[in-house]
Amino acid sequence: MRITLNGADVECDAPTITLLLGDVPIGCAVAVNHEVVPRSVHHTHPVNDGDTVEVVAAVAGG
Amino acid sequence: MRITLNGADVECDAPTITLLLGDVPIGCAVAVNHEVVPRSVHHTHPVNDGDTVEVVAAVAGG
Amino acid sequence: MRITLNGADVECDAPTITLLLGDVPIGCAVAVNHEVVPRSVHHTHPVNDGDTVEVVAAVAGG
Amino acid sequence: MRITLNGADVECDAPTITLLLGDVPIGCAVAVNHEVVPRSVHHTHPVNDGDTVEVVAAVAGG
Amino acid sequence: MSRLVIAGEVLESRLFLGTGGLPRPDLVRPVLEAARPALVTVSMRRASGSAPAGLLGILRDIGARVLPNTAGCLSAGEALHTARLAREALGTSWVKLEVVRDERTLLPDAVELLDAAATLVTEGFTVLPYAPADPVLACRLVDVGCAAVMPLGSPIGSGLGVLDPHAIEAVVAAVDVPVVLDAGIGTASDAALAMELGCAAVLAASAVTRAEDPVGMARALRLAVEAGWIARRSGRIPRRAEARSASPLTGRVS
Amino acid sequence: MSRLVIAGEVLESRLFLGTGGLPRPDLVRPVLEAARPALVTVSMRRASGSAPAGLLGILRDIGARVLPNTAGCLSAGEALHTARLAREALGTSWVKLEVVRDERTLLPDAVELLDAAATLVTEGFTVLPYAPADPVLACRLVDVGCAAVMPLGSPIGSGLGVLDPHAIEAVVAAVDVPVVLDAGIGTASDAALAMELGCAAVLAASAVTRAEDPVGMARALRLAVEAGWIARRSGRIPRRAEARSASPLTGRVS
Amino acid sequence: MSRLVIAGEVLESRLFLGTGGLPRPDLVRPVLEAARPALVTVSMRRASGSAPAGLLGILRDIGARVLPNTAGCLSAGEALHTARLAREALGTSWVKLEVVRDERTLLPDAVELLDAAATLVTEGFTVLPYAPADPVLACRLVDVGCAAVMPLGSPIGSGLGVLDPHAIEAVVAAVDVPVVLDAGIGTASDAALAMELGCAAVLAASAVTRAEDPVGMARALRLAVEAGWIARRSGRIPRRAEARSASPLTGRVS
Amino acid sequence: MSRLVIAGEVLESRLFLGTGGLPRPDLVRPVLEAARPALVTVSMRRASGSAPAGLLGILRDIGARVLPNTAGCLSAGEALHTARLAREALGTSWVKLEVVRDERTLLPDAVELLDAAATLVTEGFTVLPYAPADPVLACRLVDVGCAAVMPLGSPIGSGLGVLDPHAIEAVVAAVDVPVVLDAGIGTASDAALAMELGCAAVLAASAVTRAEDPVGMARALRLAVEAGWIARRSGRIPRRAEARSASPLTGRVS
Repeated sequence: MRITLNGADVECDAPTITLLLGDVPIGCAVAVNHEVVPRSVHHTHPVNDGDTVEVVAAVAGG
Repeated sequence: MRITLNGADVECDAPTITLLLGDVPIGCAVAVNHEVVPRSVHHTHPVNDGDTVEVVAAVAGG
Repeated sequence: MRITLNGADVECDAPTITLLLGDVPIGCAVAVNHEVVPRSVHHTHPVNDGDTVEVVAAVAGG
Repeated sequence: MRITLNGADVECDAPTITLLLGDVPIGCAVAVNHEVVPRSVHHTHPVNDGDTVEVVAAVAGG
Repeated sequence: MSRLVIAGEVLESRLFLGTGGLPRPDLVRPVLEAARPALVTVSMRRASGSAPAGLLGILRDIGARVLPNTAGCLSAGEALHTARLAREALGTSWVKLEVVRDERTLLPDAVELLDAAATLVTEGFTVLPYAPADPVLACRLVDVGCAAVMPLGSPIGSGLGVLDPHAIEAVVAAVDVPVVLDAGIGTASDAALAMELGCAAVLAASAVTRAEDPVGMARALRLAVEAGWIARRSGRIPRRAEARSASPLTGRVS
Repeated sequence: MSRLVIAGEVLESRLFLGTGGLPRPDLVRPVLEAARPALVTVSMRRASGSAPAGLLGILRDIGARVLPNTAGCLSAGEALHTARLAREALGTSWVKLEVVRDERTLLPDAVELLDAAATLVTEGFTVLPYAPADPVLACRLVDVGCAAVMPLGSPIGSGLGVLDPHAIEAVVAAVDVPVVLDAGIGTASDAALAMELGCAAVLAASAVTRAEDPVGMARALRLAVEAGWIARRSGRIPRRAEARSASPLTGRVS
Repeated sequence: MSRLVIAGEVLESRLFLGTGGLPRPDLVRPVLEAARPALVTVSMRRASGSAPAGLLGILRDIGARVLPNTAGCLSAGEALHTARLAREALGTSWVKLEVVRDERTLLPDAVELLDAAATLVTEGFTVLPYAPADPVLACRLVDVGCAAVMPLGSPIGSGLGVLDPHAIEAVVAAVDVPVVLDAGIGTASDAALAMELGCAAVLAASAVTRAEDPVGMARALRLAVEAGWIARRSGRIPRRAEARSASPLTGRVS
Repeated sequence: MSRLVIAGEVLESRLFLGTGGLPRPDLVRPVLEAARPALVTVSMRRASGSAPAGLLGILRDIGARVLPNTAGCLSAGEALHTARLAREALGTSWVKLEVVRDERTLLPDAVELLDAAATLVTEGFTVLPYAPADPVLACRLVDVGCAAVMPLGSPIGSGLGVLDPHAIEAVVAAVDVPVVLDAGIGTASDAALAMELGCAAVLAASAVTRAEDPVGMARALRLAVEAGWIARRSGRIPRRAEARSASPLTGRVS
């Protein structure tokens, strides 16, 4: 299936967020289709064809 | 009947604005119950018991 | 004899500064007739009739 | 003879300022050896060997 | 001076004037004659039954337009009502829109202001809002159809002038409608500065009416507005930390 | 405007102008016509033998007086020599006395200035010294007979305006001769401010000659000087931290 | 210094710091050790897959809280999404709320800001909004539940300091939550001034990270914030136009 | 902080303090302990016969040097006499040289000052003159041998801070001795600013002694001087009219 990962078109077959991204470290968060997905359900939250997945991290800011 | 005219309780029996206020000069305007009443209908616009009538004039401002 | 001491007319008969003023403490200084008199010679420096003697001290300033 | 005219070494044989410079127009002035020479005596004031002659004019300033 | 155009109307002066606060009514005419304002602000107040004072007649005589304000309104609703009364009373759809948070600071309330402006525009008013010196809010006021933006230089009647010239320049840069410096003018140099920052006009009231000599100050502000306007268009020299002589450096007598 | 008097002479304008730095000579006349200055400064420079340019003729035409300066002089001696040459060349005993420490900062040297001023006064000159904005030095310059004092607002040609208004006010308060703001004017509001601080006149040069449109800026400064002068005499409102309405507080529609 | 409390939390310093813009990552730790900020801002950005840099670990070491911002958001919607991601990523419900009109001026958009703030408060966030220096808007932000207000002193990264001290004082007077000066700090005196105006804290980023010596400037700002805070509480002398001697006037030697 | 050296002597602080004007004598010690000044100014006044108050003892305890001033002197002659008395009384050849024109403005008299400074230097004094903020005069004071220059920021006791930062920077650039900001400090940010302009030290008196809490203000000024000094050495960011983000521009969530 194809998803959009951080703005890029990506081919993948991972059925869950954890399988797609591994363990997401502290300081990072994931949203699927513009909804934040809590870390506690990453291992069960499905990834579907056409999904928009964002992974963000805290970086030095102002 | 009793009306409120510019915030004051007033006893009157004028059935229209014109009869209540006379000819309202240029620079003045009248509102009844918080609706502006155009000058052109002052002679027909009724004044009813309990109405709130305001007469305002342009004054030097800032 | 009469001298002027810090602006005031004073009658005195002390022949030297030391006899006039005693030991002048640290932080103070004496001038006679607008000349500074070093502490080391206070005990010998004469006081003459008509002299103008000033005694000044350091005070809190700005 | 040699004179210094406005900072430049110049060979000349004019015996007076007028003969050296002609009629000096309004707005200009002449100094010889750092002394201003009034216009009225330009035709008689001698120019001597070694003199320093300055001619200045009023220009737009600030 | 090239002429100011607001909402398609040509205005013959870049000074707007409020006459509230004059110590004597007979000063109105000479003050207006000295200031020659394009617009003169008025407030709507409860009438004592008699005809309004001769202000409107004087305005007619000197060819100035009346600009009703909504001074004293604390909510969009009050401002709408006042604007509608003013339109009926004065036959003008122009309004200087003021909505303030409280009567002590007289500072504009951005939220109520924007709300009222949007409504008045849909009702056909030409809206000139008294606004914070906030470039983004200015854009929003223009977005809803305001014909000009009137940022404050400093609090009403304070005479503190233009406290943040950078902000006024930013408002001017942000919008493509005329920017009118409103509130805070204290004296002539304040007005000239406002124009140099890019304002299209200046509104003054207390600076004139409460000066010791209102007629003199009216004339001073008229000249200052013109001076600042011309200066802006004349391309001022850049500020430089170092000196630079205007007299020639060469040919000096040694 | 009531007229300025310096050393018993009535001057018809409160703007003095230097024309050094204009990009084209044909701008001199229109600039002077726009500025209408009472005094126009000139510098004395070595002549190339030809007659001086038409500046003096233009001054005669427009009725402005010439005011020679001693720009570029680094000592009292140089300034004395230059002043004497100027008097001979121009038939005026007035001189704008400049003695600077160095050619980079062009800042006045109080010691040499005072020395030169005293000597020139004894020689019958009417001395207008370009001076630090120092009230005490201003008093000393007046003590030795200067006819006016010309404190700098900011460095020559900097366009930084009046950097220390408090100091200019203090100079005005300290002396009983006219105070002329010299140096630093950048634009119209600077000139108006200087007058509001109590100056009797303003001298500008680079602000006009190096503006993009010198004629426009000349006119702007003339208006600004007049505006500031009138404003000063009109008794400006006091500055206050709190707002104060110019619109009536009573009779509001509720 | 007495301690700052925001939303019931005690903060051990009145300096907040952003570390974006540091030339080298190894400067983060010494800068934070020199500044000892109570809060350190971070931005949420797309991750390259690897773990976030050691910033969070350093914050833990030095005992500073992380304060995610919504920098770069152009609408309430974007800001809400970013705030929610930040809460999930960092386990904090505190957010420095930024909604700007455009990326050039980076000026806050009052309307979107107020909208986003209201929503975030209802979702349980502790909202610290970066806002115009507008006292009325500040009241509205507090009305919807913001825990502090963060007016800008001047544009982000400009180093222009506090352009309108009067406005900052007015914001402080208008609200009863802590006011944090955000944006525009250039150097130590700016930070001290902000505190003297009544701010409860100062946020700096570029002033430190883009200084020639970031560690030195971090220390300078820490000291300046403390100096300004103490000065505010010590009751400064009033400003007076006239001089007043600190040395005794009597007993002088004649 | 790297240490200040004047006339070859190392000073352990960049804050100088005058204690005149304190409401109670028992505040002297805690104020000095909070300020930790390198130099403490005293005035010479006619003694009532008793020993001078414990000020000198306190200075000894805290390791601060005494710096006698010539406050109140109206001529070079008076200042010379006062300086000589001070040297005899206190055993120090250092003197803060003040010669003022009048007791109302307390402004320095450049001519008398220069005269007195030259004489005192030849008599072996280390002269620190309180001077106008005039770079040329500063050079002349150094030329005659002054060990530092102490320009005023604003009138003595006015609390107006640094009215002309450009002038102070120019003094710093003009001389190669330490420049000490004297007079006018009102609060912490003023002191920080003075240091950022390049001053080597700041002298305060009324700012501390007449504050509501002199001990608090003493501490605030000490911190502010240190903050300003470090900031100056840390290379502040340039002022820019445009914004510049400290948060990354790339990788934003869309």
